[in-house]
Amino acid sequence: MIPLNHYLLLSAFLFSCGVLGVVVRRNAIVVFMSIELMLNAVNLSLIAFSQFLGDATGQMLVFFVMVVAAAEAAVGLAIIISLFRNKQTVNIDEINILKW
Amino acid sequence: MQNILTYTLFSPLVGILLLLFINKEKQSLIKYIGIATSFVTFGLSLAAYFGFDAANTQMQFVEQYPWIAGLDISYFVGVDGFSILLVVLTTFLTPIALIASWESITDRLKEYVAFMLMLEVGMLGVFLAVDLFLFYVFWEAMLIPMYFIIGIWGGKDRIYAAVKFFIYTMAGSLLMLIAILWLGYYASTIPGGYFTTNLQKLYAIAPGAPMGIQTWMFLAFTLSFAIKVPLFPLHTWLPDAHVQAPTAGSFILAGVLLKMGTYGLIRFCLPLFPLASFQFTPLLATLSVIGIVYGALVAMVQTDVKKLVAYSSVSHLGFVVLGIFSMTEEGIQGAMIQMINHGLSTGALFLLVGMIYDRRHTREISQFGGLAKVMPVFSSIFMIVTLSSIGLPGLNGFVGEFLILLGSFNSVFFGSYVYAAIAATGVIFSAVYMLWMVQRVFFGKITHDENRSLLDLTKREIALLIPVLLFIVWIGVYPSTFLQSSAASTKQVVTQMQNAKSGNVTPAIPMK
Amino acid sequence: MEFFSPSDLIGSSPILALSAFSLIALLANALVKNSAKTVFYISVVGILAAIGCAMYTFSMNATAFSDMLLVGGYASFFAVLFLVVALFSLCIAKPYLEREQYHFGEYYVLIMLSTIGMLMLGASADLITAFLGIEVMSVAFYVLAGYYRGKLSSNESALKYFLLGAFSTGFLLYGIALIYGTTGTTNLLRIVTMYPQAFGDPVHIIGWGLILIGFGFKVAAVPFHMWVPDVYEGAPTPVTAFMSTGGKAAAFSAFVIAFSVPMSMKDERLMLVVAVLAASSMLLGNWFGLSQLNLKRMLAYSSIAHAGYMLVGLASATSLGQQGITFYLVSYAFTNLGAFGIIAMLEKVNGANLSYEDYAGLAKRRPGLAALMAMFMFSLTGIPPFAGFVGKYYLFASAVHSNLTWLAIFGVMTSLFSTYYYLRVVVYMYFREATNTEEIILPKLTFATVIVCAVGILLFGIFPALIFDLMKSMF
Amino acid sequence: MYSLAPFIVLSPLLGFLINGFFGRKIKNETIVGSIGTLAVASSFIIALLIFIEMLGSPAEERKHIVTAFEWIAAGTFSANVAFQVDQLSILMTLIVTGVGSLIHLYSIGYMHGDAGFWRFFTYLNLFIFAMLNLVLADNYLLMFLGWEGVGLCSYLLIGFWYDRNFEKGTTGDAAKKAFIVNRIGDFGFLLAMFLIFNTFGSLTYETVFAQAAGFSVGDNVMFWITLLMFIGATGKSAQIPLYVWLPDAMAGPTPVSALIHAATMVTAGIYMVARSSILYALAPSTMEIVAIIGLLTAFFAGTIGLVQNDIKKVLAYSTVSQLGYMFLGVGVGAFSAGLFHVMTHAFFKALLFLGSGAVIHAMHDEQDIQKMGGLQKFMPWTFRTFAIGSFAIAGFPLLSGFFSKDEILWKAYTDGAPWMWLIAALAAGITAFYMFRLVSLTFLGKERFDLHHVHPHEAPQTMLIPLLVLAFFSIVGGYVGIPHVLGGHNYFEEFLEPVFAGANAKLMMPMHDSAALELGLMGTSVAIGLLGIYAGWKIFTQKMEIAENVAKRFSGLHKILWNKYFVDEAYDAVVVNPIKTTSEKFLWKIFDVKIIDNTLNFSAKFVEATSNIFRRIQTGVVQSYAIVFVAGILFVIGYLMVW
Amino acid sequence: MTFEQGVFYFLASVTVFSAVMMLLQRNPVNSALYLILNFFCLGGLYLTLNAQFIALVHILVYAGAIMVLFLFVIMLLNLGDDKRLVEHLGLRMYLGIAFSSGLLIELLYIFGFSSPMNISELSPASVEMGTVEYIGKVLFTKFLFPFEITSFLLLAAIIGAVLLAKKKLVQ
Repeated sequence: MIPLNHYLLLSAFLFSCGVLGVVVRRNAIVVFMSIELMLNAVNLSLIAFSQFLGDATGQMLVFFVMVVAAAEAAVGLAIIISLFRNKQTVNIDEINILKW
Repeated sequence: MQNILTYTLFSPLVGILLLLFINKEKQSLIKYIGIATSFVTFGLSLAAYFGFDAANTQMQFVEQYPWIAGLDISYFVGVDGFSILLVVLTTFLTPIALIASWESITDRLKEYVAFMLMLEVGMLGVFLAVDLFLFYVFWEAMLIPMYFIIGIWGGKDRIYAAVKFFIYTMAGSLLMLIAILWLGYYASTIPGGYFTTNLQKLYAIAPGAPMGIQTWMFLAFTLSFAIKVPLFPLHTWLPDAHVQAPTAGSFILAGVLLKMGTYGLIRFCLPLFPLASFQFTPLLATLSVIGIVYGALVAMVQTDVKKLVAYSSVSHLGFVVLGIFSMTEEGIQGAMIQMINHGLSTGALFLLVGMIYDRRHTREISQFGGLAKVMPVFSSIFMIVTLSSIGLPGLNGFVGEFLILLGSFNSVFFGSYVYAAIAATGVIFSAVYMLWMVQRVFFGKITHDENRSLLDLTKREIALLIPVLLFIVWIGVYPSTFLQSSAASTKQVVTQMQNAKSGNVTPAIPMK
Repeated sequence: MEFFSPSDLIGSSPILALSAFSLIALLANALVKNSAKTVFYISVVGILAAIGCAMYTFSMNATAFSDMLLVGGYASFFAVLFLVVALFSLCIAKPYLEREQYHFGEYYVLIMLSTIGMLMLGASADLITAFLGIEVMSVAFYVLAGYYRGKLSSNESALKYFLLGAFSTGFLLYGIALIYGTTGTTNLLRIVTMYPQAFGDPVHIIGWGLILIGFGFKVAAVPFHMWVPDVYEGAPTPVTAFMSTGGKAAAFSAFVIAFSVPMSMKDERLMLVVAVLAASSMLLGNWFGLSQLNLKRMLAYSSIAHAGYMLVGLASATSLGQQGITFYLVSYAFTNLGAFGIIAMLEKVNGANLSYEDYAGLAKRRPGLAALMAMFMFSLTGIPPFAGFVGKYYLFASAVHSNLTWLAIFGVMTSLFSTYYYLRVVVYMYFREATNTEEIILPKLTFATVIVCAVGILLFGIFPALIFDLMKSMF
Repeated sequence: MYSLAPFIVLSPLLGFLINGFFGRKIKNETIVGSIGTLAVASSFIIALLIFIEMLGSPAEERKHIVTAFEWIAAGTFSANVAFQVDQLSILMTLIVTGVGSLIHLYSIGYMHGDAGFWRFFTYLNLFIFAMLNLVLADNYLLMFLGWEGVGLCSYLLIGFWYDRNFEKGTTGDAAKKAFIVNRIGDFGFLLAMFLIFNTFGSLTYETVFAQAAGFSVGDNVMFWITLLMFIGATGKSAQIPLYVWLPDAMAGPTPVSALIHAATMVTAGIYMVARSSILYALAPSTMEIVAIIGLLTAFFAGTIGLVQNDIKKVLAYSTVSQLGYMFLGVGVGAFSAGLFHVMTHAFFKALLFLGSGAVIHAMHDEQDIQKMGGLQKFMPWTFRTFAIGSFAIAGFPLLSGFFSKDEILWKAYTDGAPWMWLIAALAAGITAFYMFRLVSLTFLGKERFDLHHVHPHEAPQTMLIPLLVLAFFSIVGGYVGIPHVLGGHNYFEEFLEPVFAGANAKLMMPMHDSAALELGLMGTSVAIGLLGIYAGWKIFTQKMEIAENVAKRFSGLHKILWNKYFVDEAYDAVVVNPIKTTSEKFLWKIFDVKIIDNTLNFSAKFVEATSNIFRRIQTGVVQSYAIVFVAGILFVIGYLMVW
Repeated sequence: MTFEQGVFYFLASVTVFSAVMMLLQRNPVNSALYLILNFFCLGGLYLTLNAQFIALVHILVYAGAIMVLFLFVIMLLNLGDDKRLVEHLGLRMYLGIAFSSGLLIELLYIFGFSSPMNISELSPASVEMGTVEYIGKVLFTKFLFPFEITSFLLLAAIIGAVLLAKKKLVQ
């Protein structure tokens, strides 16, 4: 048997990887991918919880998270495209006209 | 008579509403409406005054309507011996202020009149409220019109002065807000208690609070009031505000606004937190004594007449605070009468300075000299008001100062003659700075040619000053008219304080 | 097996009504020529219909769709608030967009969709509903922030909002997962019963902490506030107006419901964290607001500070605090909508006319407008008789009640900073001479909306019982 | 008749109001002057009637209190506007209104043609009103009203010619100085009142004195009360250290100097001490201080008078000196002697001042006696009356000054100490010397002015009549107090005896029955006086060079005297300037502006500046936002974890 | 080590590896490919938890749709080997690494010492719960409302995507 903790630890690790990616990567798309990784890490936890508890709510939530991820992907990529059109870059360091 | 206070309080709003429908070009109509409104308010307040039973220490003409039921906040107004005179003073000075601005304010007149009337509502509300929340609402709301009056119609550095005035006052009152909340909360911690801001309920509860709580709440309230008074060393907003404000603004500021601080001390600090009051009496007495001397000394070396008068306010108000914290009947009665006096005398001084400023567009003492020759009436009136301000017996200032000094000399709470003795030197200094100024402005030869053609006071200006002079003499010769209004209330507070001193604190009583 | 019952439909009728109208609007947008105006009117009607539904359900006290939604009381109250805010923001937006030549029907549809998300937030009895509500609202907001496609600042604003928003969603979701894992449910009504059992579990409390972070981001609490100034500045002004009022109110409404669970248990651990967030929000918001030169950005910092005030109410964990937050949200919504409405009216193409200097002498050029703006500034400062004061009073009262006096003192002291920058607007409008003498043309619709807002803050300031009486059945 | 007492006070007030409100409209000087004069004269008449009635009643029925209304009442404190008519107050009233009427009459002539004619009479009437309040009050508070009131009028009248220069400054400077120095004294009076109220619970004479009888001699409280009161007295009556205002007060019109600065106001201090005699009797230490201060003042002011050249200044210093005598008298417990001198001094000093006024008038406002001389020819009546006054003040036997001064000298010897007598007698000699220096330089010898430009003339009738009346009283005024040793009866002392009975009971004077000693001392002092007269006359009419030689030889001393011991300068350097400088340079410009205001402004600026710096952590790069975000998470989770 | 454990640890290590590699790749295309690998492994892990339906949907949606979209956009914007995207090891990087590891340590600490609700085994119900039938039933009863609302989420996303990415807007 694989204990619940192992899933949770794995999920925590993936989540942290995602956070690290968001914080250090300069490419907006990769940042976005890191966020997807975070969401998936949570999904793993949710499903683990759900199956260990024997309650379907967790799986339902995962289902909705996927929808959200899809929606965000569409919107996020659209935003990146529209930005790219005006600025010809997706480097986050250069996207800083709004500050202070 | 049932709702007389509400009518008094909100009657200026009617004027404001009327003004909304007037074209801003119709200047004289706007003036008449403003003045008429303020006279109506004055009349209504007089009705309250004459219906007031001075022997009764209870709040009179009370009206109470629930406002925010959840926190036991109500629209609760009433007058007692401490407030009735200040209410009448407010309504008395407002029309004068409006008339005084007859010619000097032409720009944005409609807004000006509206702000003055708004200010009147705020001031009256402060004196009439018997609910801490209501009090605070008016206390803060009144800042807005004054802020605009200084900021729009003020002098060169008006913005600095207006912002300083606003933020200074805010700083103090925000802490008071916390104290009000604490007090309400404290009421909810006693058996059967609940959150309340009803002053009458709190009078029964707060004195029973433990020392630690009283101390903090007292400090918060007192800080707020001390800024308003203004007590040394929190006074630096005052000279700026006074100098920059337009004449009527300074007039009202000195006449009424500063009284709100001292009124607050009597109304809230003493009866709510007697134990803390005892503890801090030496501190406050010291500060007020320093204020008396300090204000006078700094006034002495001013070169701007208005600034001089402003610093003299610091000195005079120091007397009032000293009187209040002497916690003797003489002292508090003196403080009450001194509040009125200061309102009349200093107010009149500001009016007079304004009149000369209108003619000469300067207030520098060095720009004048020998005015007695060209403006005899002005000079005579100025002289009388000056004498009132320096406390010449027979005029109003003396009655207040004397009673205050007498009270503080005999105060068991001070435990020392030193306070009164040093404060009494203020009597000397006030003569020094006022007479020196009078001498340089009115006596001597005319040194500036611009001054040769100055016109003496107009009939309107004289008419404006006559009522003030009348009261200056009246209070000086027969102060009983005014002393008796506050006598019973004073006695009650003093007795209460003495009981508290002897450890006879009213226990917190459960609320109904 | 029953999918749903009629009472579920009635209970969720505001959401349903708005959904239906948003679909109609979408269709109209596709089918009708010169559709934007039509879509506007359809949206208005839809919002009004939804308001009607919300009022109708106000007296109910139930849940709908297997305890997913709250019905009546709290939910209806907030529904009306969100809808009113949406309506006002539409009224502000229409003339603005017409002037900017960016008038598309999609705008209104997106506003309606985000409002659907808000309605869900205000009615969420389940963390899933709250999560989805946030997402619906946010996705629409991401798009709206980037609505000026051709403008770099708008793009940037959208990207920042989107990236950080999605980032925070991750944490919120993680929190929900942990709560779920330790209680076996996501339904708030059931979590309450499980709470004592899960109390000692560090995973559980961390779950709440992560939810706190997720909501903290949405309400713009320090240190999760960094997006706010940039996004508010970059987004089109009517969108900013809507985000800062509706968005914040919606996030708070769900925040309050969610946190009523640990707070009803007086969980001091969370109370303290919230208090620290509140304190830092008040400090930073007011402190940094001091040196802003752009009015929109200044209001963004002010928005952070106000989030701090409202968190004070949350930290107090009393019903007084909840009432305070609710009232504050109402007053803040009216005040900010009014202020942004004025900014929107005076703004010029390419984000010009947004600095203090541009407001110099406004009182002479447009006395009415200046007076309204001054009212909003005083209300934000918290000066009676405007509504902002009563809200603050309640919030700080709740803090004092919960032994958080230090927080209340901290709050009032930092609000002193804010006095300075709110007053600066007044100073420029009233005490300075105009540098610009161009004639100002005011769109009637926006102006009327601003007046209604002003009347609102005055009315609620003088008669707060109007709101508080409604709350009796809510808390 | 006693019930008419309020009218004594009211009448001048009425005059004040009429002239004050309508004086300017009434162009006619005669009417204005008459109103003013009549207002005071009618007071005099009422007072006289009361006095006559009083003489006709037994001693114990001579005190009456007439209450008008309650003035100030708060708590346990209460003070009425009430008038106490008794021997002491009626005496003072008579002097005030009597001399006052004469001076009013004189002023009609003297002020003729002045633009401020009506104003002058208004002020004079107000002065009389205040002075009457002072002397007739039945409590200290009302006395204080009069006390400050006379100070005010003094201020107004000294500064009457507000646009003229006076010495180094203006008349305004002199006026202000007078008021402020008076206020310093008033400060003492105020504190004394507080202490009295604190001790006795009242400020009413009757209550206070009745209770005071129960105190024992040497009581500490009494010392302080009386000392503080005496500070008040030094201010009003121009004693060391507060005498500095009186010489400057000569900036006012001469009748003012006569009325206020010679006859009435300056005696208020004596009156107060006499009124409070019982309190003083309980405080022997204060009495001693009073006597010594009086003595010193008498001597030093006299020495300054030696070298002055301004006719009014000489008289002024002589006034200070004479007031010193009076304090010496009351200080040694001879209250009635002090008051006796008050009365006689009022006559001859008023006479002298009015006479000098006539001279100044005649010389077209020239006051320097070095530029006069030989006026005897031009204004014989003035000269005669002036000479009478001078003889009287010099203590020439059988003139009024002789009796009163000798009474004081004798009491100083017996109740004080022999050395006191010696100094006082010496001072009397100095007085005689400088008075006759004055007479000689003014009226005798050669004219030292340009006869072509100045045409001295005799004063008009309205001015002469008062001179004559006063001259008459200067001669006979002393006969009411002829001492027993000269076979007299001293009616004066007897009349006042009941007032001082309480004090005398406490004082318990040793009895001296040595008539020989009294006569011997009297003879000595008369001799000193006569020597002074002779020297003054001889040197300054015939041997001018002696004076010059002495001045040259003792040039240092002369300089000190000429500059009045540099007291004014010392006050300026030690008190006035430091206060002014501290106030301006430190309190205002540094403490107020720099410390308080700058602290506040700096905090505001600091917050704004730091805001401006730290807001830059908002770098605009979204990842830095995320980092802050994560830092927040670390805090939240970390905190919740370690709880 | 049982088979189950073997599978789990294998998948877990590949997941960890692919996640780390995704972070380390300079080229976004490579990152995307590692992420797809990661998602496949996650799908496998779901299977070990008896969540067959979710595992399938996961792969379909994420690997099949979302990541393709990502790749598509990367290609569209031609971001392949952009030199400008060279990562710098600045302060931000250090802070980022420090904070993220801090977060990781905190999370590991919590999960390492806590076992939520004291569950040690998969619930027996888990087998049935993984089926389409079960999920469908729950989704259309208890979770009907959120399910329906997701349509609005998608609608908003579609409108947004069109609004933002369309070449030209017609008024």
